[in-house]
Amino acid sequence: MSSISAMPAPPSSDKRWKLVDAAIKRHGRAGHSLIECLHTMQECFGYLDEQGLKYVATALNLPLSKVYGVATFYHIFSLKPQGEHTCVVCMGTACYIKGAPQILAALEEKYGVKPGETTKDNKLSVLTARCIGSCGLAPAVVFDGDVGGKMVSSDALKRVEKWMNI
Amino acid sequence: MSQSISVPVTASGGKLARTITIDPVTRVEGHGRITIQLDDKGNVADALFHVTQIRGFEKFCEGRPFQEMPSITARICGICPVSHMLASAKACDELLAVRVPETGIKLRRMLNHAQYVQSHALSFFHLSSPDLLMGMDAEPQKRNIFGVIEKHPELARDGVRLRGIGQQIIEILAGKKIHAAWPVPGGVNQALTAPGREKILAVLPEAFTIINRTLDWYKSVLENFRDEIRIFGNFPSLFMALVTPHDPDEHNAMLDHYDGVFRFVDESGNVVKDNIDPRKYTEHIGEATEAYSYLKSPFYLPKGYAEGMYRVGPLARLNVIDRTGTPKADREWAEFRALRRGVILSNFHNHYARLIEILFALERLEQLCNDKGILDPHVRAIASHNAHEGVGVIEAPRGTLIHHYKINDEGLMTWANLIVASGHNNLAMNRSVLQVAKHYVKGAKISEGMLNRVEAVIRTYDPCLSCSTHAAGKMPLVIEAVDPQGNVVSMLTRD
Amino acid sequence: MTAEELNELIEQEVEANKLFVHSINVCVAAGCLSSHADQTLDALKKEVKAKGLDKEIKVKGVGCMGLCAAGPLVEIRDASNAAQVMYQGVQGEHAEQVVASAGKQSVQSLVCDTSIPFFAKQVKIVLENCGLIDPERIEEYIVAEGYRALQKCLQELAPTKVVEEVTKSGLRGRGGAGFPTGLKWATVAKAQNKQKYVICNADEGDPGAFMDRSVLESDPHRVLEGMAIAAYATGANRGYIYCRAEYPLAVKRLKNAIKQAERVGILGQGIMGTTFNFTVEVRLGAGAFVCGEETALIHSIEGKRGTPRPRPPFPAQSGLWGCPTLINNVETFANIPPILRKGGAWFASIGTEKSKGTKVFALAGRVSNTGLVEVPMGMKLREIVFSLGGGIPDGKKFKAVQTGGPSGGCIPEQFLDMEVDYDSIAKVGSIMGSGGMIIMDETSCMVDVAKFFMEFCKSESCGKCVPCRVGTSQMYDILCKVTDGTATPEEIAMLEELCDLLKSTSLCGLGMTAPNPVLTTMKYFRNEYDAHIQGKKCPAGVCKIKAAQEVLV
Amino acid sequence: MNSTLASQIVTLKIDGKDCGARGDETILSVARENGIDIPTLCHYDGLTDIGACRICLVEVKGSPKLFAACSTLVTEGMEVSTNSPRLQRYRKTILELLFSERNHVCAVCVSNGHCELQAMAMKLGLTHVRLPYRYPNLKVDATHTRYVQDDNRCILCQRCVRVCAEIEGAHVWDIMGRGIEARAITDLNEPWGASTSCTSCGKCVHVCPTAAIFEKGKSAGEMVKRSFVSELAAKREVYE
Amino acid sequence: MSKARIATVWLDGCSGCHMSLLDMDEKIITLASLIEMVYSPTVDMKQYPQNVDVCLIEGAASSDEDIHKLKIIRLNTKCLVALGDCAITGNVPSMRNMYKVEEILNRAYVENAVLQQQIPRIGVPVLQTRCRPIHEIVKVDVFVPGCPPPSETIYNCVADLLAGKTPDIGATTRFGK
Repeated sequence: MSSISAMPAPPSSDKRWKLVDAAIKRHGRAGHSLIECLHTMQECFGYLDEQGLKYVATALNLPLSKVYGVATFYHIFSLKPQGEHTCVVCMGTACYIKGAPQILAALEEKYGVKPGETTKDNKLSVLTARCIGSCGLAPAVVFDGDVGGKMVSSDALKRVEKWMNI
Repeated sequence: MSQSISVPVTASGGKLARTITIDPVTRVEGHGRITIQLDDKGNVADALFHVTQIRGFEKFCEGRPFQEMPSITARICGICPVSHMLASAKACDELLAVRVPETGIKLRRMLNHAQYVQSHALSFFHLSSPDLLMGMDAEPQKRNIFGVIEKHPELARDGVRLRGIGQQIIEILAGKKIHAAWPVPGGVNQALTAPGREKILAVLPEAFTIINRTLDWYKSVLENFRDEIRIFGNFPSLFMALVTPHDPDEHNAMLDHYDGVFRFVDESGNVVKDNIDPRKYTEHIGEATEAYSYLKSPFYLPKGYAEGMYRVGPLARLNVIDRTGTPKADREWAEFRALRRGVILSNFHNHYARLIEILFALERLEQLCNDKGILDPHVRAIASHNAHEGVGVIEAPRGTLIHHYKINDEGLMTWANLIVASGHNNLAMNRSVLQVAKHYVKGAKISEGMLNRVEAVIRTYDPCLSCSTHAAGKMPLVIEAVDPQGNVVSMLTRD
Repeated sequence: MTAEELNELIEQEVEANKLFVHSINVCVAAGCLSSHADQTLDALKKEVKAKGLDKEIKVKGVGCMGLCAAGPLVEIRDASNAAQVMYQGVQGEHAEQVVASAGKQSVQSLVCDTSIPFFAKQVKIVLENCGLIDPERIEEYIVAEGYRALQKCLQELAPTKVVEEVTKSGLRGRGGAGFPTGLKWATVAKAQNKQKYVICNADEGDPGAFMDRSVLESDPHRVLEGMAIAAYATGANRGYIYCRAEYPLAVKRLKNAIKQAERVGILGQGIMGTTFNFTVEVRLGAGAFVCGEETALIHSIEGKRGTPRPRPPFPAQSGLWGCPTLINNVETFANIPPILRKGGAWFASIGTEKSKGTKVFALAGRVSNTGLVEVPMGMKLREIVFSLGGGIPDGKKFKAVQTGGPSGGCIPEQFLDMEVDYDSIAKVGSIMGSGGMIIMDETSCMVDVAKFFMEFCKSESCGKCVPCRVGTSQMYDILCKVTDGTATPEEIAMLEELCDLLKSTSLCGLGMTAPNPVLTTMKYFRNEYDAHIQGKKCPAGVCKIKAAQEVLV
Repeated sequence: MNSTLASQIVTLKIDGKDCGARGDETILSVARENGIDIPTLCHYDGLTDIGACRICLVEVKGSPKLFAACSTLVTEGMEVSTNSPRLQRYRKTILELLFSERNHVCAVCVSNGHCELQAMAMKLGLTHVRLPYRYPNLKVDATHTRYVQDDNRCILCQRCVRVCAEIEGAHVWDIMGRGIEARAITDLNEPWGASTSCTSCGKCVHVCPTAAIFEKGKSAGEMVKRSFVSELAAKREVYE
Repeated sequence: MSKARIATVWLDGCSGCHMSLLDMDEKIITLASLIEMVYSPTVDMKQYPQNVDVCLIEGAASSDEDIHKLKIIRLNTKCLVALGDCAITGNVPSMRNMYKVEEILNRAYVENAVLQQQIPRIGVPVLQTRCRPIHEIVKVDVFVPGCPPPSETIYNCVADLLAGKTPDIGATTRFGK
């Protein structure tokens, strides 16, 4: 890392790049801050797009393939945009044995989306989580960041239905 | 132990129908079955030849680099892998759009001739000679090459040896007897060495001796098969084969197993269409699908389906040419063509034609071995792909073989179509099966020999079902009952 | 910050609290927040203000009180910090009643009985402050004897003495494997490098475990103190907390705690007037279970793919950027301050011969009381499940306890009277793990459970080594065939062979322990496997068995 | 740390044979110096060892764990066993897993006869794979003008990644995804031909043990790998 | 001495293994005195007989019929030999497994036909979704890899089996040989 090239220009004039920039500079453009920078980018944009990955790679002076390798290794990073609303079904052990699979099945039946997919109208993305640590409230579902505990399929469908009708 | 003959079954219409199943059709290269459909009086109403396996080459080669195609398509058939390799390599040559070095072409030709020797020997000695030697009514347990070894050890030894010589030459040239990856896009990947040439020259005399002996013997027993000659696929049809490019007025189209132009002749020997560029095969040949077989039915487009039935293979090749082009084979060919005015119609004569073609191949091999440039190290043109589409056509032992490829900008396969010898013959085979069945299968009494004749007629085409099933293949015989509406009401397969 | 300043801060805090007659503590850890405890807290604050009681009643958010399933939990305490009553399921609408009951008659309909074994049988060391202090204020931690242990170390104990004390305590790593903590510290302390690191593993990856989350959300300073002591003892000056990104609240409180500690001079340069320097940074995980493995975690902090590397060398010799690195998990660090405060001998007096101290367990699944409990090592499994946990609800029958997450196993009824400690659990084929306990009843199919964990391991495998990458995939496929009734006895034999292969040849712990759920269920619930394979049915009615005609001939 | 190890001389036993070595040598290198062959797949002389394939696992007396010979340093008094029936069994099963993972059709492969995976199967006596093949649908990338990448034949040994990052210094290759979904990629998983970082040096081609990376234009059996990379690594020096 | 009862079977393969078997040339004549070929594409028996001593199987299992056949063969055979890569690994025929059966049939019979575009369904076996090695269907006793296995290897294998020995395949052939 002897000669670092000049800081590249952000991919666009979108103000959110300033936040990404700040994260990059906060760590002195050190390569090891890659994951932190990707977190910031995902927080800002909701996902990691190719342009952004290239930008981060150049700013941190990292090989493109390494950046891509890291971005795809960690399941929290998404390389495609999510729907307007996200419904994350916790698939931790406690939730699993208390009925999380049935909730997923109900969502799939009603909206035709499997975990990781987004409805055609781009309104709803259904995701799963490995365990959100709310085992005491199993099964848990996170609706746009809001955790709902002791869910049954009908509750979950009701919550989602509200989004879909807008 | 023989074919299972079903008890009468009640057809949907309340009529009695009977089915005879021959499954599998043995001693042909591949998987197939025959359904003979009887009416309520026990007469043959129809007969169908099913090819029962599909393998999907046309689809699964998609996405592969085209340079792998010769080796992939070689796995269509272990009997004539050389034909597929060469047809494939020729299609690939077109994708490279370069001129293949002369010696490369000559070496490919040698490989092809060697394969004719082994493949025709296999067909004649290993698969057909049991019928010829023991008769169609011999007990089935003995009616095979092992029976021949026991009863006619000399002939069996000749057959084994002749096929062995063919394989040996392939090995000398290509390094391996079966599936050698020697032909490549642009030529072959290794020149012939002087010791290699000597080895080939050393085995040729014995091969000539065997083929001459066999021809003499065969001609001497030909009379014994008068019935079979009359019945076995003896009907008018078109014939097609590659011939050397020629002036139509000069009558000098010669036998060419590796390259050339298509010629169609009719049952009287009249040239229907001449000097067709094989690259434009789709303008002349169409393919139809039948619901009962995994083998498609190509037909001569101008005549429509199924009037455009044509035959390919040894008989067709000897029917369409004006001469073979080698002295010994020309003599035999003249004698052969004298059997009938016009062209030879009986498919039984494929056996005969095969022997003549072995002789031709041996002569060509000898000529090429003695060719001055044959040891030239420049045997391959190196290039990347320069065209998006290529057609490679060759005469495989069983008939014309067409490989047609399309690739993308990166050189990956996007599409393929393959028409194999047995495909061209499909309509004729079905016609022949019906002809034989009508003649031999009558009433309630069905003898083993009769059924064997049904199989034997297929055997005259020597259909390589491995090849035909490149699309998917197998060869059991089945007999099924079909009602007048065409619904199968009962089918018996035997396992 | 010097010792005097620390004392001054305590006095100020005590002074400020003097006027309060009661405090109403609202749990604002993740569990209760999911039940909208934030709204409850707001409502209570408004109510107190509206009633003009804001000089008498202090309403504050606190950490986890344990019984997450009954949240939001609210506790009323008096001026001496003695508990008056605990309420459960408190919503905003209850604010008036709750506030009115301070020091008076309790609201019977909301009372949560704290005399039940779930509360009564706990021994709290790690969780001692949880539910009592406001995790967002360093002052409260300090008043609760926080940072006293660090102060003691810096002023009274040489680093070697600190290591000795930890060794004496018999503390073993709470992350799963149970490696003696003192030994690990000693190895790092011995290393000659100038640069060393301390890492807190807060990548609580086991599904079904949430005690680390609770500690981080309820008492983050305790972890920082433990890390600082470790850094002092081993000669490190930089620390990283590697925390799951799935725990945003924990991350927020940790970052806040670090800022506060830096502000008052407990972290940074020249800590407490000594030459000891220590800074801590939070690094986020990003959804990779394998990063719980030490070398993978290190790669992740270095900004790389979280793949493990062969050990030796161990991180204690060559870790973060090639430097000696001490890695302990959250609960391990949380045990350090009390050990140094009260002495290793005190800690060693709790628990069993080889497993000292207490252990926090996350009870979940088919059990009446779900939540966190801290009990002495060696408590009988039956007592945890049936006494603290309150047994199986809905009159169902107990079937198994799953411990140790994907690396652990299923412990059947016959071992219910086993004492829960590292070695006993290992003896029956499972592991202590980080402390998740999922209780299963007859409605769970054990083959399905094994499949669940194998799916987990398959998707969490980093893909570097062949046995784990392909083996977990193949094992998962076989388990799928078992659950749809199409597996053959030969395939079961192959499954067993793969279990052995993965245990012996995998590159890291993930692969080595991935077979455990399969092995324990095959050992203890073979009849369920047989029922699927031979009987073509799932006894628990969970699996969809393929009809005969669907099965390939 | 390594300089101190390098100056230590240790003695150890490998398969009963007394061996002397420097302290910074691996079990694999000492074994090979002493004519003892330990099979390897991901190891490549001159590249950093990663212990990924697990083919070179050996037993060390006194430890229940197995150690990757390529990445474990020798220690004084170590007693190593390299070819016990148990190790042979594991190696074969690992090979079976590899064969089952992707689509290896040896007969028509450009590396047929020159493939390390194929040779390893023969060497270890693997005549069939007991596990079902997975048949993933994988891509062939032929966009590069000179080379082709075929995921069907990749065993994820990461030699390409290492040679490109460590020797060529371009780091065009890396691994994306994880677990059974892991794939070797160039740049941002873009077509290789579009790579801005690739120098087309061909080192990745020649270290690839199978034909997951090969020279364009080769037909079946024609891809013969050259072994210049190890020498390249050994010859590296600072000029002046 | 009674002759050993030998069978050879051809499933989804190219017949190259059978050709390699024939490539033992004159040795086949020697072998003929020791064996009785009771079932083979080269003999006329239509029904798989009972009490077969050794059966060499070429090709992968691709259709319902192949699978049915294999089961019958296993029931009536003492020693079952998987001959060649197709039987052992699926080899080239298994390249179709990357595609759906429908896609394959469509390409051949609809896209690449000009007339009566249809998928054959009458009297033809149904393709399995996957073409599989035969040991996934039945227990196999001896594996002889190669594409095709060298005729020497096949001969030695058969000779060993006839002599009651376990054939040692290892060094003479390999996948793709």
